Amino acid sequence: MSRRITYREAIREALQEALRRDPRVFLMGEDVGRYGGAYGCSKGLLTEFGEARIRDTPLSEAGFTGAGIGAALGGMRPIVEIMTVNFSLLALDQIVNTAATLRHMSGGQFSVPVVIRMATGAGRQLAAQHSHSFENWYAHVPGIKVVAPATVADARGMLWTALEDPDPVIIFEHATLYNDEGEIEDSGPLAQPLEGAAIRRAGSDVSLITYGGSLKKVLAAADELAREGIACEVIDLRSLRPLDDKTIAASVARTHRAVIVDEGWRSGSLAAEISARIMETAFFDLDWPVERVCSAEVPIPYPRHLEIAATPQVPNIIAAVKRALRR
Amino acid sequence: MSRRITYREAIREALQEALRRDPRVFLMGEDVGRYGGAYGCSKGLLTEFGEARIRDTPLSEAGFTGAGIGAALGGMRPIVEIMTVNFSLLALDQIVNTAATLRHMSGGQFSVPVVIRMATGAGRQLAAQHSHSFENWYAHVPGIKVVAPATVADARGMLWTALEDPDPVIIFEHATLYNDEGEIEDSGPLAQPLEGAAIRRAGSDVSLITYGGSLKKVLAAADELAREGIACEVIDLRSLRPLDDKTIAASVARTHRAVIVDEGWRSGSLAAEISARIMETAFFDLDWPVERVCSAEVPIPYPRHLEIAATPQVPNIIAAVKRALRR
Amino acid sequence: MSAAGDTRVHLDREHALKLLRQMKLIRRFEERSAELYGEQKIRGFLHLYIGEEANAVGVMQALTPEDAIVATYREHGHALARGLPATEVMAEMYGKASGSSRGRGGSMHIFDAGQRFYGGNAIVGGGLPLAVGLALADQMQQRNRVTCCFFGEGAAAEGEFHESLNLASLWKLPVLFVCENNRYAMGTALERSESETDFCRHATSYRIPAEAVDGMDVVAVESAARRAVQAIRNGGGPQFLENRTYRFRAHSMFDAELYREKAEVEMWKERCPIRRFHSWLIAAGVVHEVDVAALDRDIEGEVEAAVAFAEAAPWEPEADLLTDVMTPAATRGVA
Amino acid sequence: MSAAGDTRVHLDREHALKLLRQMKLIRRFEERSAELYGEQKIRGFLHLYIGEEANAVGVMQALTPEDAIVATYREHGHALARGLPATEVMAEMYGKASGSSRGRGGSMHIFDAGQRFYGGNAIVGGGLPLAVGLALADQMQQRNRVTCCFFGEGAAAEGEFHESLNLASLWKLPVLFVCENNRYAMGTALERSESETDFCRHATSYRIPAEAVDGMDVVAVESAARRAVQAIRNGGGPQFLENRTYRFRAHSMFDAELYREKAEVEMWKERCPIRRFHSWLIAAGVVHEVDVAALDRDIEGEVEAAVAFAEAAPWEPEADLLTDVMTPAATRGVA
Ligand SMILES: Cc1ncc(C[n+]2csc(CCOP(=O)(O)OP(=O)(O)O)c2C)c(N)n1
Ligand SMILES: Cc1ncc(C[n+]2csc(CCOP(=O)(O)OP(=O)(O)O)c2C)c(N)n1
Ligand SMILES: [Mg+2]
Ligand SMILES: [Mg+2]
Repeated sequence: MSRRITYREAIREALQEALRRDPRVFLMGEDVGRYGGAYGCSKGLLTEFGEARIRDTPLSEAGFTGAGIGAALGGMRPIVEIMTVNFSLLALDQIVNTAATLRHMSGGQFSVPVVIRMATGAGRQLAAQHSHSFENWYAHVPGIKVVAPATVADARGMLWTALEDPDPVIIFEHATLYNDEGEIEDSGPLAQPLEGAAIRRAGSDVSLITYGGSLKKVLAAADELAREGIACEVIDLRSLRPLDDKTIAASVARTHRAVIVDEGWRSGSLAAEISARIMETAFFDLDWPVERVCSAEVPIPYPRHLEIAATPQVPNIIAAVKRALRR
Repeated sequence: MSRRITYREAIREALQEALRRDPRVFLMGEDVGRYGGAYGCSKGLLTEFGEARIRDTPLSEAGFTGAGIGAALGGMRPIVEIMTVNFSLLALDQIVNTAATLRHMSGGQFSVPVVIRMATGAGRQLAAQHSHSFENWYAHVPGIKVVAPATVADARGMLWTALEDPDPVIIFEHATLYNDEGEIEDSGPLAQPLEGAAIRRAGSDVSLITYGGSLKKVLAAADELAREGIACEVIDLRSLRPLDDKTIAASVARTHRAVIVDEGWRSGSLAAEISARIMETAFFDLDWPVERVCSAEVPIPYPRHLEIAATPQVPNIIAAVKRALRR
Repeated sequence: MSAAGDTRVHLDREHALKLLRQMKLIRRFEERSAELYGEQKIRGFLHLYIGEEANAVGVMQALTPEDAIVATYREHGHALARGLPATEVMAEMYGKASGSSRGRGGSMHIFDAGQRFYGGNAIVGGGLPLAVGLALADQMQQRNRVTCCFFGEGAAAEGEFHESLNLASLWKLPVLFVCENNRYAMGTALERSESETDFCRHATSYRIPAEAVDGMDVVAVESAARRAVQAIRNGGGPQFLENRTYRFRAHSMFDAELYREKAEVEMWKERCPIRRFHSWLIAAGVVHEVDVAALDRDIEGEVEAAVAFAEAAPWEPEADLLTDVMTPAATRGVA
Repeated sequence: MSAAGDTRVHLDREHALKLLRQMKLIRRFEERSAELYGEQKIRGFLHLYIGEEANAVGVMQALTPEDAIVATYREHGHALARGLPATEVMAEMYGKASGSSRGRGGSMHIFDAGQRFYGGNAIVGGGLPLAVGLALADQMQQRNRVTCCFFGEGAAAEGEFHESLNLASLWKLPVLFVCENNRYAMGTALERSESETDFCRHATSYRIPAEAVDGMDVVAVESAARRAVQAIRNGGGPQFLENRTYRFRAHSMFDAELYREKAEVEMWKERCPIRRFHSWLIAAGVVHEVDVAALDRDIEGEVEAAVAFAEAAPWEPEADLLTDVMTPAATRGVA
């Protein structure tokens, strides 16, 4: 049995399921309760689960994220919602210096089973302070896992797996995905693995590697390129830490060309890491240098045309593919 | 006339010179005054310049860094000392969302001439929370400049240039450098440019690219390799944002092989960006995939032998060079 | 109007009309903005100030052109009250190149160097350290200026609030902190975000003198602001106002307002700062209905002119995307 | 000793000797650590607690094994007072595999899951949100436990202090905040870091009941801690203690102590918590010099045994460097 739901609904269902299944699970963050979540993901949950488990917090990103980490240590399974990645900078110390270090630094005495969700990315004309993509920063930190569900099925299925994981998991939800619809298979298991990239489209001419909000752009580019006879393989990374080197290297070994699409600013992007890894694992397979399609190195501007110009778009992706194929 | 001074003395002299030269310059941060700076860089300055200009702050990284940004907007030339990069996470919001965005986001109305100095890196057995290297994170952000003086001359000369720069400049001082000695030329101009990499040793077999605290390790490795007849070119990046692509590409075009040494954790390191850029600018010059020597992906442990094992060392660098040369 | 150093409000006809006009201008400008948002002329986030006008207008009366203002993402009102041209503010909301910030900032990032209007800060609490720094620059350069920092009561839970108030007090900086307590931070009621809901007690815990003000009464706000600014100019260090106010509209255009009762909103609307001031002025005979009618026509014209200006204004060319990420070499050394 | 629920300190001989012993153990342990630092057996940063012993020892008396402790980088004293074996703490300082944290943390990161000792946090202020979360977990699981969070007065300027106190109060969490006010944060005197130097006023600005305590008097500390813990167990929500104390030694082994007068240090040394308690006990006839001499011998033996243990302990093999970055698959689901 399959049904169509939005990404937002998928998250809401996943939250609801987790809250029903495990009494240790609770959700906390700014406006998750009465407001229903900045992106509406938790609408209705307060009524079902009450104030203790759907916990509105003050504007205190460091405080409540740290409290989530502490609650995880204390035996709970907190889901901390940081409204957006932009505000997560205020909580970064807690995530990097406490959540990520505790297990190793204590000699393995503690696990920190906290799940931290946040919206990320540009595309909604929210300008410089509200359009960041810092997935790469989180993916740099040992001691945490970082995932970016790009599909409705992953949004529905990765949360539960994250909650079962004993270590901190950061879930990035691209803000342009919430209204997107997709199919959910209700008959099979809903849970989706945290790790492992997915090949969203098979192809032999070039490997397009992406994640999160850029996947739909990449698929659109691949469609268009297919009409010109170019067969793109589209890899959705899904997990940004750890990265699935095998799937990437195997794809590049087949296609000999790769284009990475990543909404982060180019310098120091996650795309750089992937390019460097392809260099290290598949250099002799490459017929052409790996291309990166990233955001321009500018605080994202408000006007639509400039925001579009600043971020990866279908035409840039197509152009990069054609460069890689020397067409 | 040349003389030998320590890196710490170079910074102290540079601070003193700046404070004497420009009444708008002041230094602020935790323990810069009475204590003389966590690393002793400002010892004695309080006596000469007084409390207003050598300003001890409370433990409030976000607050005083933001205040430095505001003071820069208000016509001063603040030097903000954040004790170490580890604590700078608490100030990251101010640096990323205010200092770096203000000029562009306001349509070019404001410049933010703030200089932010901080110690970085491992190597002193300070364990997981005090051994970070987040230069790569800062180098990712448009709107700021990032430099890493690795020599005494650069420590002496880059501060003044940074203060003359109208935009925010972040200066990273590797904590293992403060006691190192080096030559200063007093006859020539002391100021050093902010941008541009420096070739610290010329060689034709392989390009070794590094910065900051790793430079001395790389030079030691190059010495040892020279004894085996391997001629390494050693590039000190100096500026981490912007990166000097030309010097890197020209070197790789000569040597056809590159090894990047970077104390950051490997995944998402600055080394990844450099590798990706070499891929993009010099792919067809390469005889061998670019190698990275980075830190192991683990919170840095306290014991000496494990800290050494976790971070780049001369033997790892030598091994990477030999891999690159297939020796 | 009041002379410098005089902290009383002189409510003559001229001043009364000025206050009324500014409040009405903000109201009309924002109502029009809401319409334009519906027409997708304005995009992104739009946070209306409707209901809170007395605060920006009242406080600005106490400030001079040399003083600085730091505001939030809910800052159209502050921008207009400060005297930024409605044309440029509206063009900014459109994202046009003639906007206050060349269109790059939009509704949340209005800046004006000439007016010392430092945004337009959309990270809650993020403007507070900036204000501290601006005041520090004034203090160090021996300029007798005030930096006025507006923020919502929700911001008071952020660490940056705490660090900023402590710094300002410790260093006796000339900052006027104006907490616009509209009782909600998005959907979170004051009582759910603050363990102590009396903000004056927060301020005094940093030894900052504080006063709670009826933020629905423009004269009360002006009067309190004048006292506070005078105290700052006299070397009294930072001062704090808690302006008790209310937003009549949703937090932003995306907000379904599930978190508060209609009746509560209606009750506060009864206290509308414009209506109240208007009625009082008429009753007191300071102004007459004809004056107000003229004002309304005038404002309508100003707002429509702003819309026309924004409509006609050019977009920034895509080629300029990367300009002013860094200061261009040509202008260096000037700053 | 006091029974649960009784907030008075029963200073019988047994309890008196326990308090004295714990303080002396910490003192001796740390003096020895300083020597070992000189011998480069202990490396990195080492922050001695000498002079402040009454605080950890006094507070711990009020806690049970079910309660949790969160401390700072100056935590050897807390670890020992909590009952962590001196052997393991010393081995941790050496960085040996038999250390409390397998040697990976060193002096600043002592952890013990069994004792619910949650570090060993070296980011100033960083432990506070953690303590709030631990208490939240207890509250949500209806466990009548206390989380005791130690931090220095310097930490009170950090945003995380503000956010944590607000959260704890808002949610009535069972946290005992213990501010160890030793008057300096590294070289920064209290007056230069806090606009309000009376921390009880800070605490009450979040509606948290607070008490200032003579942190050089172990009985006063125990007594205040018992009252506070009892209030928490009775559902009174968070409580705050400002323990007025002093560190006799430098901030860390790198500190030249340029920022304070010798005379000030000497004056505080007059108030040495160990000497004072010792003299008082003798004068009151609760214990006799022979008891103390026996104690000293005993402690000397314990510390030397700890050193011998640390010396003999193995290093963690380099091959294990990457273990426990993440939880190993085998133990998953157990946590
Ligand atoms: C640090 C941060 N966290 C969260 C947000 C999202 N957000 C924007 S406005 C707002 C509410 C702020 O409330 P308040 O400070 O009372 O100001 P008001 O909107 O009521 O004027 C929130 C949560 C943000 N912009 N910045
Ligand atoms: C966020 C942060 N900033 C700076 C430091 C460096 N530092 C370590 S201890 C210390 C002083 C802390 O003073 P206080 O909180 O009073 O504790 P005490 O050392 O006196 O016990 C400083 C500045 C740090 N560890 N963390
Ligand atoms: Mg509000
Ligand atoms: Mg202290």
